[in-house]
This record gives sequence, C-alpha cells and structure tokens, in this order.
Amino acid sequence: MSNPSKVTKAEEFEPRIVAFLCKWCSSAGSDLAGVSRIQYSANATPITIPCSGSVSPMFILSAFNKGADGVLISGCHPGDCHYMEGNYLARRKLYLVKELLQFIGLESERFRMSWVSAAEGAKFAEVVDEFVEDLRVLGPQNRLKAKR
Amino acid sequence: MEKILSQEKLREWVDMLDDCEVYAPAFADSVWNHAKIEAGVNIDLSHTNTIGSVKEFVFPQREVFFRFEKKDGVPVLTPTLPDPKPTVVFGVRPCDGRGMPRNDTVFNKEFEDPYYWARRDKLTLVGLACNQPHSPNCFCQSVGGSPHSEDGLDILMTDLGDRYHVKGVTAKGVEAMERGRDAFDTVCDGDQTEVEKIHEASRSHPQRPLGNLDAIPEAIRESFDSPLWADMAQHCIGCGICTFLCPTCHCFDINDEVTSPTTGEGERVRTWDNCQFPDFTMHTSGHNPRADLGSRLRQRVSHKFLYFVENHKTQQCTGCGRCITECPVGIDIVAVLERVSQ
Amino acid sequence: MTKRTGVFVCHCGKNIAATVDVKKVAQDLAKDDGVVFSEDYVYMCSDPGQTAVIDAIKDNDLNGMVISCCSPTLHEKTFRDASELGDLYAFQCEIANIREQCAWVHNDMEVATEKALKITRASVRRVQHNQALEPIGVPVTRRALVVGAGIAGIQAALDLTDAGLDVILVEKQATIGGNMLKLSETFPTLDCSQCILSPKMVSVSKNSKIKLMTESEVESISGFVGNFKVKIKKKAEFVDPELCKLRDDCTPVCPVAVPNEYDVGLTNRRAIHIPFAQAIPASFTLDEEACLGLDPVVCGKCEEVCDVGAIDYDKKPTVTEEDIGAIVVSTGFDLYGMEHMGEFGGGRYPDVLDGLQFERLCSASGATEGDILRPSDHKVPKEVVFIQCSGSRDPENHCAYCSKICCMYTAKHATLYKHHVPDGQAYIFYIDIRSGGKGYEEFVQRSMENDGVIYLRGRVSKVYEKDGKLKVMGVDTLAGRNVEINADMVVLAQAMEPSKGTAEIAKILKIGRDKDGFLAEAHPKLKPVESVTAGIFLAGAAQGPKDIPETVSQAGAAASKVIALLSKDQLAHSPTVAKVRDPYCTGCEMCVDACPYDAIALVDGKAHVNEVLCEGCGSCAGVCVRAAIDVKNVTQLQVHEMISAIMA
Amino acid sequence: MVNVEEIRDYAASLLEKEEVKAVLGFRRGSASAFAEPCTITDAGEAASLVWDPTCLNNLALYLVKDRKQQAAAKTPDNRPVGIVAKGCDSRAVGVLLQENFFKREDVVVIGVSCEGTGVVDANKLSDKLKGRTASLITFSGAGDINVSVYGDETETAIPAREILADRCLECRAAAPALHDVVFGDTVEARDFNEPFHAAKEAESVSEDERWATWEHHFDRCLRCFACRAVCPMCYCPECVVDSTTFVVTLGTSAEEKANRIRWCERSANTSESAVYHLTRAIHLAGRCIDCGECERVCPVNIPLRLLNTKLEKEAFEMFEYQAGHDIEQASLLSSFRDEDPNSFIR
Repeated sequence: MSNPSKVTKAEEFEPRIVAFLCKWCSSAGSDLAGVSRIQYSANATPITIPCSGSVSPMFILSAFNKGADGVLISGCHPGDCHYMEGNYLARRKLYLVKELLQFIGLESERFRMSWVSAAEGAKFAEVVDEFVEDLRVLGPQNRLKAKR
Repeated sequence: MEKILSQEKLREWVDMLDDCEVYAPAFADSVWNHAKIEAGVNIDLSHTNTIGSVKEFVFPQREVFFRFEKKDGVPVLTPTLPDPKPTVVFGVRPCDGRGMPRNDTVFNKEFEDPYYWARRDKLTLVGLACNQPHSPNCFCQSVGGSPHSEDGLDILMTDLGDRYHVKGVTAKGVEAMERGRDAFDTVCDGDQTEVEKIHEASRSHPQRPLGNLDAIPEAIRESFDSPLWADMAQHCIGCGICTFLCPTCHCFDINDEVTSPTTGEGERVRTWDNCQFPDFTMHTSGHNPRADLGSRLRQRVSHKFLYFVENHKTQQCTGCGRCITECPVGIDIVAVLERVSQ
Repeated sequence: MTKRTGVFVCHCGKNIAATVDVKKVAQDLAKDDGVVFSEDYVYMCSDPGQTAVIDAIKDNDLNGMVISCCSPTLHEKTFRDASELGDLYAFQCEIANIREQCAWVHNDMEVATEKALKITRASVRRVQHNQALEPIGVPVTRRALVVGAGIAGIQAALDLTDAGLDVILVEKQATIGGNMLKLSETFPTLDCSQCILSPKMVSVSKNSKIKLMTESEVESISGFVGNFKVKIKKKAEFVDPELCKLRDDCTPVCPVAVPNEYDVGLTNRRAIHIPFAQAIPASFTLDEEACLGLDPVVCGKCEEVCDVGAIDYDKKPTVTEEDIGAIVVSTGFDLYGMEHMGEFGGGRYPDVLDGLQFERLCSASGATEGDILRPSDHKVPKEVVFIQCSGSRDPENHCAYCSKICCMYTAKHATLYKHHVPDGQAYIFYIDIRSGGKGYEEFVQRSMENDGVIYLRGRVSKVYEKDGKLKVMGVDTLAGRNVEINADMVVLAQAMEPSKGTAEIAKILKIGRDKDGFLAEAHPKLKPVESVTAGIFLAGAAQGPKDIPETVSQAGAAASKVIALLSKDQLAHSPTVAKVRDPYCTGCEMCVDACPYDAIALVDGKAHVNEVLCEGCGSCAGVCVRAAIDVKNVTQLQVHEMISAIMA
Repeated sequence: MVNVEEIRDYAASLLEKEEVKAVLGFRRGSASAFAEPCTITDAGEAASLVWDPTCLNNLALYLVKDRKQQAAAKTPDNRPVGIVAKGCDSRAVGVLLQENFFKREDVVVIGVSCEGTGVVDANKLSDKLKGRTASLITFSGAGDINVSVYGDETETAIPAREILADRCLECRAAAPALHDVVFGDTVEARDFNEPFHAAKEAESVSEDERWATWEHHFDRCLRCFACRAVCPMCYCPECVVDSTTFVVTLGTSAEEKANRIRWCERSANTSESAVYHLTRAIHLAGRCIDCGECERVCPVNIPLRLLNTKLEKEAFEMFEYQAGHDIEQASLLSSFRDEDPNSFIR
C-alpha cells in the first residue's frame, strides 16, 4: 500500500486530489472499500455528487485553480447509471474537458476519470493509489494553480 | 541636458542601467508591446505604438492592497505596499507621455494613492518623438499635444536616422543619462538644426482634426439627452478594449479575493474596471443608471472631453488613437466628437 | 448571513477513533467560520448520541448540522430524524463520511485526521448553503407490477391482491409457473411440485385483480417510486385464448417439431402447442420463430383446421403503457449451460443430464410418465452417478459461488431414483454437503441410510463414453483412491445462474446486479428484498440461488414491502430536485435534452422543472452553460465551497 | 464573383416591402481599412453596403443584441431583421435557432458565399507590415490582395492565402447553407488548408511547449472581455466567469447577490485568465461555429480560436457533430452515443 505513513520522508511530495464520486456507484464503491478495510492513499478527498453527469467542467477548473494536483471523477459503468444516462453525458463532456486541458498543456495525468461500481471497492482503492503514484512522479501542479 | 546617441550605443546605455528593470517595445504576437529587456537582447525602436500604454507601469491591472486573515477570531490585516525596482521604459510615444501627468492628477488629487506613487517614483520614461504619425488615427496635435511633446516624459529621444538626439527633460531623466554618460556624444549645431527640421516636419503631417476644442464640452453637455449616443453606440459590444488600452483611463474595481472560506484568508485587490462594462454602474438594487451602451459611450466621451476639462482644465485624451484602431466594430471617438459638435 | 452550524464527530466506538483523532477534528472545526458548536461523541447513533443532537440544536439555536460519522447510506435518515426532533429541518443536516471513506481505509492517524477534517469541513461549507427543504408529497398509483411468474412472482402477486392491490403479472413464457412447474417432487417432504403449484396458478387466473400478461416483456420504464410508467411488449397473440377451445385439432397438422422447453428438450413439441396440459392461461400458442412463416401460402394448416377461428396470422405485437406504483422483480434462474461441462460430457452424451432434465424423467407429467429411462435407448439405468457442484464453487473455470440447493436436490434425485429403480445404484460425488434447513439434514441422512446412496467425497475429473457406458473417472478423497464407475446415466447438479435476460431487465429497470449477475439487493443484511432503486423489490432466485421455501418467503416479504409502500396516500419525494434560476435561463433546451426523466419542459420560454418527475440527478446542471439550473442542496455554489474548503 | 449591387438591391427591396425592420450589413468606416458593421433601416442607405474580404464581423451578434433589446423594451419591435451572412455567420444563426434564441421567421438571412476566398486576418497583415497600419485594402482578380500602408504610398500585392484568416483557409462551408437568399457560388475545391489545420499544428508539439505557449497567452490577457462580448453565442444574461455581467431582478435575494460564485477572480493573472478562457471554450463546445471573432478582436492577439476549434475538431471526429449545421439536433453536450470514446476512462 502506498499509504503515506510516518516513515515516508518529510520531503516526499503528497499530491492533493479532489475526487468527485457519484452517490450511487463510486461513493458506494468507496464505502465498500471501507467495509472491506482495503487500505489506500489518503491523498484524495471525496466530494459526493448525485451523478457524474452533474459534474460541471467548472468543478474541475476550479479544483485546479485552487491548487489540486489531480482531479478524479468517478461514476457508474456505462449502462449502470442510476439515472440511466448521466454517465454517458459525463463521458462526452469530460472527454472534451480532458482534451482541452491537454491542449493547453496541463499534464495529461492530472485529470482522471473512472467507472467504479458499488461492488468495486478494490478497484476504487486501486484507482486512487495509481493516481497518487502517477502524481507523485509529476510533482506539484503549478500550471493552473492560482499564484497568490 | 542634450546628447547624441549613436544607434549602436543604445544598447551600451541600457546596459549601464543595470540596477533597473528596462522595458522597450518589441514586436511579438503580431503586435508591438512593452517587453522586459534582458541582457544582450537587441532593442528595436522602429515601433509604431505599443498596444498597451505606459499606465500599466504605475497602475497595473492587479494591485494587492493588503492581505487579510482571521487569527483567533480577530481579523488581521497585512499591508502590501509595492516596492519595485527602478524601472526605465524606452520608446514611449509622446501621446503616452502626455497621459502620465493626467494620471498623476487623478491619483494625487484628493488622496495620494500610495500604490500608484510607489511605482511612479521609481519610473523613468524615455520618450521617442514620432517623425511621422504611425497610424491614420493619430490626433495628438488635435488635443493640444505634438509628435515631440516632452510633457510627462523624463527623456525625449528623436530619431535622426543613424543616431538619436537625446534630451533630458526632468532631473530623473538627466540622472539616467548621467549613468550612461560614456555612451553619449555631444550635440553639434548641425544636429540641433536637424532635430528642429524633423520636429517641424512631423508637425506638418495632416492629422484627424477635432475643430475647436473649447467648444466641445458645451456640445457634449447639450447632447446629453440626444438619441445620437444610442445611434453611435449601436454596434458597440461593450468590451473593455477602448478603456483598457487608453493611456488615461484609470477606473478600477476593488475585490476581496478569498482563498479560504474556512479561515477567511485572502487579499484585497484593485483591478482595472471599465465604464463600458454592464455592471460598472449597477446598484445593489439591480438599478443601473447607465443600462444601455449609448449612455456608456456618452460617459466615456464626456469624462474625457467634458468632466475632466471641468475639473482639471485639460482633456483626458492625448490622441493616441488606440481606442479607434482597436475597436472591434469601428467606433471612432474623433467621428463621435465630430457628430456631437454638429 | 452565516449559518449557526453544529458539528458532531462520532468515534464509532473505536471504528473511527482508532485512526482519526476525533477530538482534534472537533476542536479544529470549532474555530471555523459559522461553526458555533463542535463536539465528539462515542456513538452518535445511540440514543444518548441522538439526544445530544437534539439538545445541541435547541441549546445553541443551530440552523445547520453536520454529523461526521459513517456513510450516509447508514445513518443519514437517523440524524435527519433526530434533527427534526430538535426542530431543525431534516435537510439542514448533512453527513460527513469519515468512516468508510477515511478511518477504515487509512492507518496513519495524522493523515487520516487531516483527511477527516477536510471531509467534515467541506460538509460544513455545504450546509452553510443548504435550504430548509421539505419532502415533496407525491400521489401514489396503487397498482403493482410483478415481472416473472414463477413461484416467486405468483406468490407475490397473490399476496399483493390479498391486500387489495391491483397487479400486473408479466411473464415471458407462454405459461406461468416457471421452473417449479418442471419439478417432480420437492425436498424434503417429497410432495408433488405441480400439486402444490397448480392451485396457485389457477388462483392467479381466477383472480380479477391480476392482469396476467404472458409472452410479454418489460420494454421500458420511466417515472419513479409510486408513479412508474412501464411499457410492456406482448408478442403477437396468433391464437386468441378466448376463442381457443383446447380441442387440439391444430397440433396434429403442424409440420414443425422443435424441442419442448417444458420438458427441457427431452421431448419435442409443434410450432403450435400448449406448453403443458394445465398451462395458465389455458390456451394454445403459436411459436413465431418455429412456425414456417405465418404465411398461408407456405403452410397455414393450423388456421385451416381451427373451426373456431382462433388463429390469426396477421396479429402484431402490442405495446401497452401501464401506470405502476411499485415493482417486484422475480425473473428466476436458469441452469448453467451443459455445454460448459465438456469434461463431464455435458451437451455431448444424451445420457448426461442436468438436474431439471432428471426432474422431467421422474415427473409423472414428463415424457416417460415418471419412468426413469435413458434418453438414448429408453433402458432403465442401473448405475447413476450424480455430480454435485457442477459449475459451482469453481472460480477459475465456472461460477465462484455455491448454488445452495444442489446438495438437497441431488439427495432428492438419488432418493427418487432409488424409489423408481430399487435395484439400481446411485452414487453422488460431492465436495461438501450443505443441508442447512428444516428437515434437510435428516433427508440427506435418509437417502444414505434408507436408500443406500453412495456418497463419494471428491471431484470427478472426466466422463466419457465407452462400450455403451459412461465412464466416470473420479477421486474419493476420504478413501484416498481413484474411483472409476461404469454408469448408465450421469446427472449434473448444474449451478444456478440468473435467468437469461436478467442483465437486460436490470438495465431497463436501472437496478444493479452483483458480480455474479444476480440482481443486487440494496443492503445484504438490512435491505435484502429492496433493489437500489426505490419502489423496485426483488424476489426469488433472480436475487441469488435459493430453494422454494426461501423463495416464497422472499416473495411474501417483497409483497409486504410493496403493500406498505402503496398503503400511503402520498409518497415523500426527495426535495433535492432541480431548480431553475429564471433570470439566467434563455430557454436553449439543453437541460430538456439532457434530462433522463423528461422532467423539464419550456414554459414561457424558460425551463421549468416538474418536481415530481425530477430525481435530482443534476444532468441538467451539468450541461447548462449559464448555470441557470441547480439541484437543491447540491448547488454549484455548494460544490464550489466544498472544493475551496478541501483545497484551503 | 459576388456582385455587391445584388446585395444592395435585395436589402433595399426587403426594406421597401417592409419585410424587415432593418438590415445588418457592412459599410466603409472612418476607423480603418476594414469594413464596419452597419444597421440600415432605410432602403436609401442600402447603397452604402459593401462586400469584400474586409467584411470581418459576424453580424449575428447584432441579432442577439436586437432580441435582448426588444425583450427589455416597453414596446418591443419584434419585426424580422435581415442579416448579411457569410457561411460561418449563417451557422451562428443556426445555433441561435437551435437554442431557441429566436425563431426562423425573425430573421432573413442574406447569405453571401465567400466563394474561393475568405476574410483578411488583421494579425497576419500586421505581421507582414510589422505593426504598421493598412490604409487601403483592395483585391485583384489574381488571388492577390493589394495593401497600401499608411504613410507609404506604394501598394503591395500579397497572395491571398498568406493573409486570409486561418478559419477561412480551413473552412468547409464557405457558402451559407442556412439562408433565404444566397449570393455568390458554392466553390467546392477551395484548395487551402485541411479542416482544423491550425489546431492540429498546435497540438502536435510537446506538452511543455503547449503549456509554455498558453501560459504566455493567458499571462497577457487583459480581461477586457472583448472575446466574450463579440461572440454571438455568449448571450448568457450573466457570464459565469466574466464578472462584468450581473443579473439582478426584483426577485434576487440578498443572499443570492452575496453568494455569486467566483469561479475565477477578476484579476488578470495567468491562473484566473486560464479559468476564464477554458470555461469559455468548454461552454462553446458544440456551439462555436468558427467565425473567429474572439481571436480577431483580441487586442493582444491571443489565438483564442484554437481553443474552440480544438473542441470542434473533437466534436467532429469523435461525435460526428458540427455546430450550426442542423437546427433540429440535440446539442453536443446534452446528447451521447453508446460508442462515444470510453477508453480514456479507467
């Protein structure tokens, strides 16, 4: 487990991730990770939203502006959306957001999307851990972060 | 102090100003603008006019007034007065130079703006006379200026082809010349005559006329309720180009930029504002006394050619022509004044 | 205006407190803007904990509350109810999940505490902008839909009508009864399956409150709990059940023979047929796929001979839309395909049968009229090998799970075999015997002791045909030796899997499935008959392998849940619905297109939300470039504040 | 060749027959060598209309302005308006119709095909002249554009493709598909650049280079909001990121006023300007019809069009969606297909 612990060097970079989790699948999936006591990195702070389809691109831009090193959006698998279509709308919209962020040169690893069902506690943990590892390599996000 | 500076010695002079930040025009992104001159970079004074005016050096787009935070429930303010390095700007056109005393007046009238003056005191403007108007929209002479006006400049340079005539206008300017004294040559009689000839020729180029300047305030006053304004603003898009690029527009907004809603940390910030924006005069109630673009155009023109004249006995316009050239829809302040005067 | 927010941080015994410094979280939050009360407590959900919530609200005049504890799926309702008792609007109370999403998944106290602080802080910022909402009252359609008419669906439908509700019972097949209809006798009492099922089937057909729709399937659903609109597609009814007199003039002239589903392929039937003699509805039916073409030019023989004119080839499928208040899904199971069991000769040798085929051989209504004969040569098998866990409990190759009923029905099969063929020998290969259930263990013991069934603990590696015999190569792990049996018949206790079409119906109804494909219950312990979607309930083997008594119990439970739901005059619809900010809306209809519930329409050029239809998914808010629409209490402002709080 | 007289006659007849209350077109102005927008309400004024590659503006903006003015007016004048529209401009009308901003009968589209050319890019011209001003721009038949420079009376011929706007070089529909009348021919083989050429070039460099470029641009942004103000699709009553528009009605509560979300601050620094521009880009996804106005009006010449065309490229390649082509289609972001890209999702 890549859980940051006291033995990690003080200078090791700890990425800060804002994770938008849909209530029905991914938040429930992260609950399952909890129930299953699967240990994973504490770097991602969850915000539970009704559906990945409710994610406004503003949430992502805002998180980066406020200094997030990574932004994760996680929803139900295609076909499994509690609201039937929200994740499909999210997929299209967030594909464009991802392309736009890459286009202006934000490191492509910093924005991530995943489908995590309520039964995929282990996958949720993996997604977070992988993300944290990738962000550790990249270092702090300075490109879109407000310089104040 | 008057000196001659050969083209190739310009760089030498600049290098001697090594404790200063030096700016000069540079052509990039299809436009001339001020660029910071790093060591070894060539200075090109063949510019027309920079897109941004020199007001940016004293009235930046973003000025932090102070930082605030809450400590044990008590608000704590930390002042943030700017402390810039001495700054020298080369290639300032006389119209921009003339803007500066007007800005000084505004920021010094009833309340001395410490942020403005912290920057202004450290700023030296090295002007470059216009041997000919660089745009059909130049009208400096029509507002009482000239292509070689020294007003507001610390130094005025005149391009003599292979060399510059350099005149120290203010003590600050003379000091800057002193620091580069080794680069300069003395002025001979022939040079003096040539400068005068060039200045005279530059004044003889036709510019867009404004007619009788003294009659304009009254004409504007009389037209206050005229439908003309709405008509002239018919295609205005309400953007900030005319005022943001203007060397004398100085309106600003003050905002608290809160970085933490939890602790209430943040900064109080001054940013440019613009009378053409919809919310410029909007009241909390939602009432907007200048709800339409016509009244906003009227405000911009009135401020420059009526209210400022009343308050400060001069126009708040130096005829640089930026607002005309850069307007996306061709709104032309000279044509506007012409119609108002009719 | 800053809200007066209270915060409680729960220890959850040691569950949270072991990894999160709950005292620090509470103390740090006490300093935050808008927080006027912040304390930790050992068990918030306990009676004293809830009382503390009520007292804190009253003593501190709170108008916002954050409980930092376990997942909101567990106690959001608990604390919202407590808040109401303290005279705080329920929707002013939010849960910060610091157990499942923090304490349980991290082990370093410092980092976990930091994260718990962020999570709680974000909720505090959110509550600052929560509106005092009250549930929206929605009228209820007092009518239930039962999908699947096996024993589960039948039981649920009958129980529902007992409570006075109208029921639509939809069945894909031509008759109701499902898999239970195919069984001969049932364990452990060995009563005849049809004898106990048929009366219930007849009750269905005679029940005026049940609208039975066979050869029908749910096509789509819209709406929400209490007010679903369900489109049901019924296959073309070529034979009019009202006119059909069951004279059977038609089948003799039908030139087509196809395997008979009811007999699990052991016999054939015609394209026009009656599923079995006691089918409900009692009518012949024409199998569209098998029929030569519904074209009088090609065949048309059955229509010619039908004197009553019950047959009409021009009938078309129909789609009806029904208003439904609640739904029970009881779509049952299928046996894991024999073709997967190549090593046992499944699907290859006629005398290797699955459990249901063996039931048909034992059944009096089967092809052999209850005589156990080999399908290949109609001889009485003298040695029969039963293989348990065929396809079950084999995560590498087949299904990972235990199918639960096979131990019992294999014991039953062996017993029945011995009753039919007293001089025969039955062998059972098993891994474990799982005989939990009233009278079950005794039944298994009887099969060993009274009927001499030989139980061999071990797996079978291979079954192959040699010299007219089925050679079963196995191992007896108790004796520690290889076993080789020359069997006349092999019966595979195939795993149960969700019936074909389960994935499809789950998708249509938007109810989840578990990793094995069975319909997922909302909570494995506390909500075993609820699906994740409000108003949709689960019954029978569609939810997981189970036997008849369990199925009937669950059907009754599902029915009682529906009855409780539909007994209300109004249902409380969550008030966290979308709201349009009129001055911002330009009527571009992007939200209208994005809404999966058709809950938004333009009224006077502005989007207007039908709050009863809105489920609060926020797809509208996600696409509105003007931010002119928001979901109440999860507004963009609130999310912005949460992001700010986390990143501060 | 488009005969400008035909446009004038048509505009005059619309006004004479009172089929429209006004015609939006172009005329020569006093401010520059480029044409300026005009609104003529009298048939007699039609003679002042011009048509050539200096007619840069997308006049659909003024349809939007008119609708807003009429909506706010005590006695609204909802008579139709005529608009001289290039291919791109007509697509803007298409999107506005798709988004119910006005009705088809509210507008008379006087379509003009750009045929084998387009409009002049002021920045490319500025590069040629190193910032000096063109005093006259005329056209020779040979595909050249003749430019006289202010203060220098000689005339220079510049090959059209060197100073035509990128959007024109990449244009796939130079003749307006949506129109009531169209002047000029549809030229199929324009033989300039492939669609999305500039965006493809911009995305072909490394991530760090891309960021260096955009950091440079975002840093220079003045936040004058000319890009937003000129965009016919930016008709939101209140822009979520520009902070200069503010909707307040009688029903607006004090709380709403206090709680306006500040997605980005007004400060013109890199991060805030990035949020502003990226928001605009994503809010225009599937709505941008590539009129290039944002880029044209930018006083510091940020290549804003690239942000939009990048997304339109993705919309076209991944979702087969083209803005302004079908007024009945569901908008890009409120629709989806099962086969939309999924592999980028973990």
